[in-house]
Amino acid sequence: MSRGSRDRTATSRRRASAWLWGVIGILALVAVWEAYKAFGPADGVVIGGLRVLPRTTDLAMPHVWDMVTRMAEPVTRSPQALPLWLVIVLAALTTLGIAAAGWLVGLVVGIGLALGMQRWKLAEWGLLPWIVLSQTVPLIAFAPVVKSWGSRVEIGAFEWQDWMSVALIASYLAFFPIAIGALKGLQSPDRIHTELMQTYAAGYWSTLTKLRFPAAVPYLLPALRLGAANAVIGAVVAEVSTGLQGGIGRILIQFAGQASGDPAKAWGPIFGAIVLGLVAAGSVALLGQILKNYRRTEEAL
Amino acid sequence: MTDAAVNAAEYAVEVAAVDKTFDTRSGTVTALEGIHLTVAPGEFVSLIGPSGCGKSTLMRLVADLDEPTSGAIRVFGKTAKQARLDQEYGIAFQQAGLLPWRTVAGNIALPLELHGVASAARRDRVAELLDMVGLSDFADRFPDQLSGGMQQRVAIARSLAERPRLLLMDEPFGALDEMTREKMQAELVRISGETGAAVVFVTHSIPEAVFLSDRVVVMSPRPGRVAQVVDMRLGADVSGGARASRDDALREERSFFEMVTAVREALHGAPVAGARGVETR
Amino acid sequence: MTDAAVNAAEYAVEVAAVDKTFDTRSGTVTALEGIHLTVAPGEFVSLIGPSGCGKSTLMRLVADLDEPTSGAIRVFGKTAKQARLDQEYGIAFQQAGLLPWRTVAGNIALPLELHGVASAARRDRVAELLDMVGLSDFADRFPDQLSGGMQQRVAIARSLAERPRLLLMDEPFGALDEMTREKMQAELVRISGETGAAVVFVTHSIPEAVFLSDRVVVMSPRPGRVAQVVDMRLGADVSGGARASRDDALREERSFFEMVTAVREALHGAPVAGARGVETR
Amino acid sequence: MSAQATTTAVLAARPGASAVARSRREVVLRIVVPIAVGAIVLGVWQFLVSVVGVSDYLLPSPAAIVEEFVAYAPAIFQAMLITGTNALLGLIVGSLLGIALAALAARWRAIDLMAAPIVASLAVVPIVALAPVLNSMFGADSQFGRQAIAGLASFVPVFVNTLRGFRQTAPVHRDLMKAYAASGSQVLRTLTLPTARPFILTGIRIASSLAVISALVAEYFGGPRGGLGGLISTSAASSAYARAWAYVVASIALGLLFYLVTLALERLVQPHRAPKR
Amino acid sequence: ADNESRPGEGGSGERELTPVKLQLQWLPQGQFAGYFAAQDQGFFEDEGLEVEIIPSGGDIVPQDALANGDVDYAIAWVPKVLGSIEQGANLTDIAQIFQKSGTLQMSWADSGIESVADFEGKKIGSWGFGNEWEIFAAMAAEGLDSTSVSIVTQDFNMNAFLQHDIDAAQAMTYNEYAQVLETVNPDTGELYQPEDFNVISYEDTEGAMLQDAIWADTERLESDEEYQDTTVRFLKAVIRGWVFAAANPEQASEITIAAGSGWGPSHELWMVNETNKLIWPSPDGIGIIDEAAWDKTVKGALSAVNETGAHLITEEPPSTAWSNEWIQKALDELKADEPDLDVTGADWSPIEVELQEGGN
Ligand SMILES: Nc1ncnc2c1ncn2[C@@H]1O[C@H](COP(=O)(O)OP(=O)(O)OP(=O)(O)O)[C@@H](O)[C@H]1O
Ligand SMILES: Nc1ncnc2c1ncn2[C@@H]1O[C@H](COP(=O)(O)OP(=O)(O)OP(=O)(O)O)[C@@H](O)[C@H]1O
Ligand SMILES: Cc1ncc(C[n+]2csc(CCO)c2C)c(N)n1
Ligand SMILES: [Mg+2]
Ligand SMILES: [Mg+2]
Repeated sequence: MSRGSRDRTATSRRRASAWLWGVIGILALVAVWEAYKAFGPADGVVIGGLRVLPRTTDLAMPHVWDMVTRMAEPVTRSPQALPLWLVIVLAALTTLGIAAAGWLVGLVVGIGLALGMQRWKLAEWGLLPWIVLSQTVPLIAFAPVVKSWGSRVEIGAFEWQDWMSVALIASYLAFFPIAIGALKGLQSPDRIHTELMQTYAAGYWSTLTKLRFPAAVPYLLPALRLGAANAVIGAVVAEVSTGLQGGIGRILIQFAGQASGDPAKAWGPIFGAIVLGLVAAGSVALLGQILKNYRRTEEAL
Repeated sequence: MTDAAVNAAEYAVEVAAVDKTFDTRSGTVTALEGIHLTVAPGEFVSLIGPSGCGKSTLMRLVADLDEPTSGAIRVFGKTAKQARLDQEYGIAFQQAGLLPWRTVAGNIALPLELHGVASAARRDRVAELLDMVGLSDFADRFPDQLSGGMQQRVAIARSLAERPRLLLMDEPFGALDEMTREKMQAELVRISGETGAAVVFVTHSIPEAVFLSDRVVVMSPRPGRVAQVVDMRLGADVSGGARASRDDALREERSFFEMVTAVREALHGAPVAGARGVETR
Repeated sequence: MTDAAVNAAEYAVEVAAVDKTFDTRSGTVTALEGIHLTVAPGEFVSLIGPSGCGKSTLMRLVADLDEPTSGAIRVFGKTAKQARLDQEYGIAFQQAGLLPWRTVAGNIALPLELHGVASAARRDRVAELLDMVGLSDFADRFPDQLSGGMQQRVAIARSLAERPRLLLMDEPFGALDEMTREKMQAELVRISGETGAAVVFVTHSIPEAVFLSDRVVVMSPRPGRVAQVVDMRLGADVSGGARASRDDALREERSFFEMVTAVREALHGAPVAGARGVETR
Repeated sequence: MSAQATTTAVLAARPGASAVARSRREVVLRIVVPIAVGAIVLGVWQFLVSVVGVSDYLLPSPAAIVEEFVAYAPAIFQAMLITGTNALLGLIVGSLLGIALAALAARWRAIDLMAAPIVASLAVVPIVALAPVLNSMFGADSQFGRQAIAGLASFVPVFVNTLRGFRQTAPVHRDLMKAYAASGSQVLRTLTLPTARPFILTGIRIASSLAVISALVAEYFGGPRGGLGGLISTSAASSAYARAWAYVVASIALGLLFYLVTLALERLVQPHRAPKR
Repeated sequence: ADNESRPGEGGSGERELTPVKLQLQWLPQGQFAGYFAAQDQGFFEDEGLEVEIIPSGGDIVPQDALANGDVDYAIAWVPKVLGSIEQGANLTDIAQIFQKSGTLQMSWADSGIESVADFEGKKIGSWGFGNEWEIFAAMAAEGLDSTSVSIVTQDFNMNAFLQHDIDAAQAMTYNEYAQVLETVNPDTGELYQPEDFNVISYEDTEGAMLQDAIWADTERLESDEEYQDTTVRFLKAVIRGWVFAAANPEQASEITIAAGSGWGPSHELWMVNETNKLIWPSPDGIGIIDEAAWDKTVKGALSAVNETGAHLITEEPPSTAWSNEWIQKALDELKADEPDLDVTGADWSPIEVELQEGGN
């Protein structure tokens, strides 16, 4: 028991030091930014016609404190305007919801594909190259098509909403790591374990539930985390692409459009998008905590 | 398979004229050739032989994890496949092969769960088995919290879960250090005595084979054949057939060393000459 | 370290009053306590003991891969560190530890390369070593194309590359099957005879220790101490000290079984009683 | 029949066939099956457009795309060259930075911990967010912004994999090096780098397609025209969808090319692959 | 004409509204103030319509959304739609809201770029997305090949221009031009002034092309009587919306902000005011297509070739590409209903808007 508590204090001490160093890392980045801004040439460092270090004007590199204080100020001079940070948080929450839906679709599709490919070698050979290739198609190329086709879907009381197009596009990025990770995971059981199931005369489904899925967890979790980050990226891009209102993608281009007169403002949604991605990936890490008994061999991976 | 089949039911395992070849990139490998072997109910038979002689292959054929190229295998009078479907045997491998995400109890319960044993009955049986292998206090631990010997005991408990009349064990103690191994051997002797199951046991260790078995089947290298079957005549009452009481004292007895020598010589094919073997794979 | 130090140069290894403790998350583990041990030049000493008794730790201290908590270790009269820097020993571990991206020859050449031996000399020495371990035909193979026994022979060749006066071997045959193991033992006997190096050999196998050693050091479980040192008195000429000729016939000799029994009893702490050990970690 | 048995059954096909024939069959299948799948999809697509009559305006047919591809081949290759160069430069510089920083992080835990939040952020930041500010920082008139984005996108997987690779040295190998009294640079050369090599290469392979897609998407957000991304959007904006898809096909080909080249690099740098784990 | 036939006219509230979708070509902003005003002031509802105004994002092409049947009407620039029509879209310009081109090409006062002829060899900014055709058409009129300049894609702000990455940047009078004037000149510490720049207005060049127009589905216009009816009602409400915006720019700007524009009040008001300048006066009535301006647009579109050698269009658009029939009908009906309504902007005059730093 004392061993357990000692373990815990040791881990919490380690965690605290990790956080501390992380903060130091960010502060170091801030320091580098400001130092370069203070001492770097206004037009950046140009070598052989190539600008290898950025310009240091306020337009190109706003002061970090300007970015921070800008967050606290209202978005516009309009009397009803909310503070910038609140606008970003609200937009981020919208996007998070859409990304979550995209992630779920990606999860279902990814696992479905992985199951098929695990079950039939021919399916693996036939599909896997295309799945890999699918990710080289720029999202933006088909975002309008998805929106257009989606708006045609109307089944009974169900009517396709624009946010669903965005979620669907997000799922296009999310499914990929999930399919690959799940396939690897489902194929991961050692021969000794598959043969054990065979000696128990266990069928496909019991082998799946008792062996393959549990064994896949250590592969699946990082895949799901990547999938979550991808879902957020996909949702943001799709928002920009299809012009969906309310999300972070929308304010991202809106504020980018105002960056000439208000350079610090444009950074707000960038930080919002990063925090959003981290939150999404972090939530999956939480899932990993729940499944920790399935990750007992993870060190070995 | 003419009149042998008539009496097949008498045997726990009957291997008749079995050949097994594998197709590999570099040609066909004959792993087993003309194997004849019977194991009586309750009998403890060890397979010993150099690496690659086909011990595991033979065991896998009996377990219906693979099919013979020719010849027939019957387990309690049934085909190997039927025996597998009927769960006539329990099996344990060199690695314990526990599922790392299941507790000790969960691992032992696995076959029971798969075969729909009700949860109360399952709990009782698991408790019984845990007691048998002396791990009652470890029911809720996970495999990675156990030593190698303990893991192997869990695997053995698991193989016994459904009270099989036949136990197949492929080098189950291969990964253990010698002291733990001796302890495990003693336990296996006790357990197999208690359950009365026939055991087919693959090992590389001559003392282990001698200590455990009623008969030791010595196999020759590729193509694997049965080179010799050595009956163990051990202990105080050296009366052929019946198993002598096997305890640690036996290991220091003269008859033990004699049997070790007998198996050694069978293995080397002749009274041993000085060897400088250049191994070829 | 008073007058022992004066004569230290006489010994290949001298371990004086060594303790070793590890700080772990769950507190301090005493791995070794009050170890005294000397190994004469050319002597073959085996360390045997239950798992976790500190054999590997002791070996690592001698190799200066770790430092004693207290006490002193001298190798050919130098500090362990100096001896390491001077490459006074060769070392082999339980896993062969070959670099998978180097050929057999490349692996054997590694220490020579690191120590700046010219490439021609290196080639000659590697050829010599390959011949010694019987792998001349395999010089250009990669480790994964070799059997476990062959890999281990490569590791041994590597440990001999710089003609060390001391060989440290931590269960080098642990992963091999018994027949290969016996072959490797015979080779090690030959090689160590040819090179005249002192050997410190860790093993779990009593017959292995008996077959190979001049002396067997039996260690007790945690905290690791030297429980007993058994002199091997083997073979036709049972004259203490000098190493008897060790060939395969020895394994069937009476004196061999006696020594096995002696080590067994030293290991179990007493003449063996029937055991039903419930293992606790 | 259990799953395992089915899988092996598919693999084993006819039990009589020799292993040589079987493995040759496998190689052939691995090439033929994906091509067949692609052909079927294209066939259905063409069928939908030309027979069922989904309007060509909505969904250009494969034939129309090929036609445009041929008609605009010189412009397409020019665009591939521009985007490909950006992706390549980004990939090279991003990979080198990733390897270098990973080496530092492997050596000093503090650097690892300090880099952690920054790398995690880079891994989740959408390109659309960074492109405009990078264009402002580095100038919209040069390709540098796109190269920087391709570099950032490549950096993350290379860094993560390399760091993992640097941590893979087996204890037995480290002990061996210590026993040989090997110097730091000797250990790096003979042990750490070779151990990390497959991991580094995996990182680069993942990065290769990311670099292409990032360089391409970055073109949507300003900078010199002429790359694939800009032309896809321009074509789509004038409803020339067949032409837009011709550029998309080119971008897929470019991604594939990068992937295959890195794969070949792996074979080249690592002719002998130890079996995994 | 027969308003009485419409169910529930008189605002009883329980009538069936006809659903209509309108696709904009960009985010909500003052450029579209008239539509938002019509929505806010209930003009659509008065006409028995329930209009959903759909903003666009980077890659949504309004005319494609219309051609695909996703929406009922779309706002888009004429040259872009001409391209789509040649690709197979079947669309009709039913109201030319903007009478003038609002595109500028701005350069620094000391750059020496004072006309399109000076573009040669320069880095010319454009947003792409079809906004580049005016440049190419103007250049073609000056005998300049599109490859004689290097085209740089502008993103959503004017930083590239302000940092001299491009020599002449594309700017809309109502948006980007203001953005520049909302930026602090680091040399003076004050906002940039109009004198700091040379401004070329495409309206003054041969490249001028018609911009925001309302587009409808040609086939439905021909065959679907309900759609015809809806079209007229829709146009009437739109006209009233723009008339409202002309008379009440402050209010229109507030309505637009409420509709989701992210701009600050000063910028929004500027945008409404400048948009009004592009619409009014409309001597024939708002939305009437001036055939001369149309022909000029077509001529420019035919002459424009981009740097890959692609043409915007290669042949004259079909006669169905535009029609004054519907807007005329709407104007006539309005005249009958509300004789006082100023649909020509005869009395309209712009206001003075003071820009604030940052556009907020
Ligand atoms: N699936 C297979 N494909 C091809 N060859 C195989 C296969 N399984 C076994 N073999 C070959 O058959 C022979 C017998 O193998 P087997 O594993 O039965 O030997 P073993 O006696 O168990 O050896 P060990 O003591 O090393 O476990 C070997 O030569 C082996 O290479
Ligand atoms: N680095 C370490 N940190 C903490 N404890 C250690 C460390 N190395 C060894 N120990 C502990 O010291 C004791 C001796 O370990 P050692 O590996 O020397 O045993 P061994 O005799 O070699 O065992 P085996 O036969 O299993 O190899 C063990 O209890 C082990 O847990
Ligand atoms: C993706 C994208 N498309 C178009 C434009 C430029 N643009 C053309 S019309 C219009 C509305 C007036 O501001 C604007 C902004 C852009 N900047 N970004
Ligand atoms: Mg085997
Ligand atoms: Mg050890």
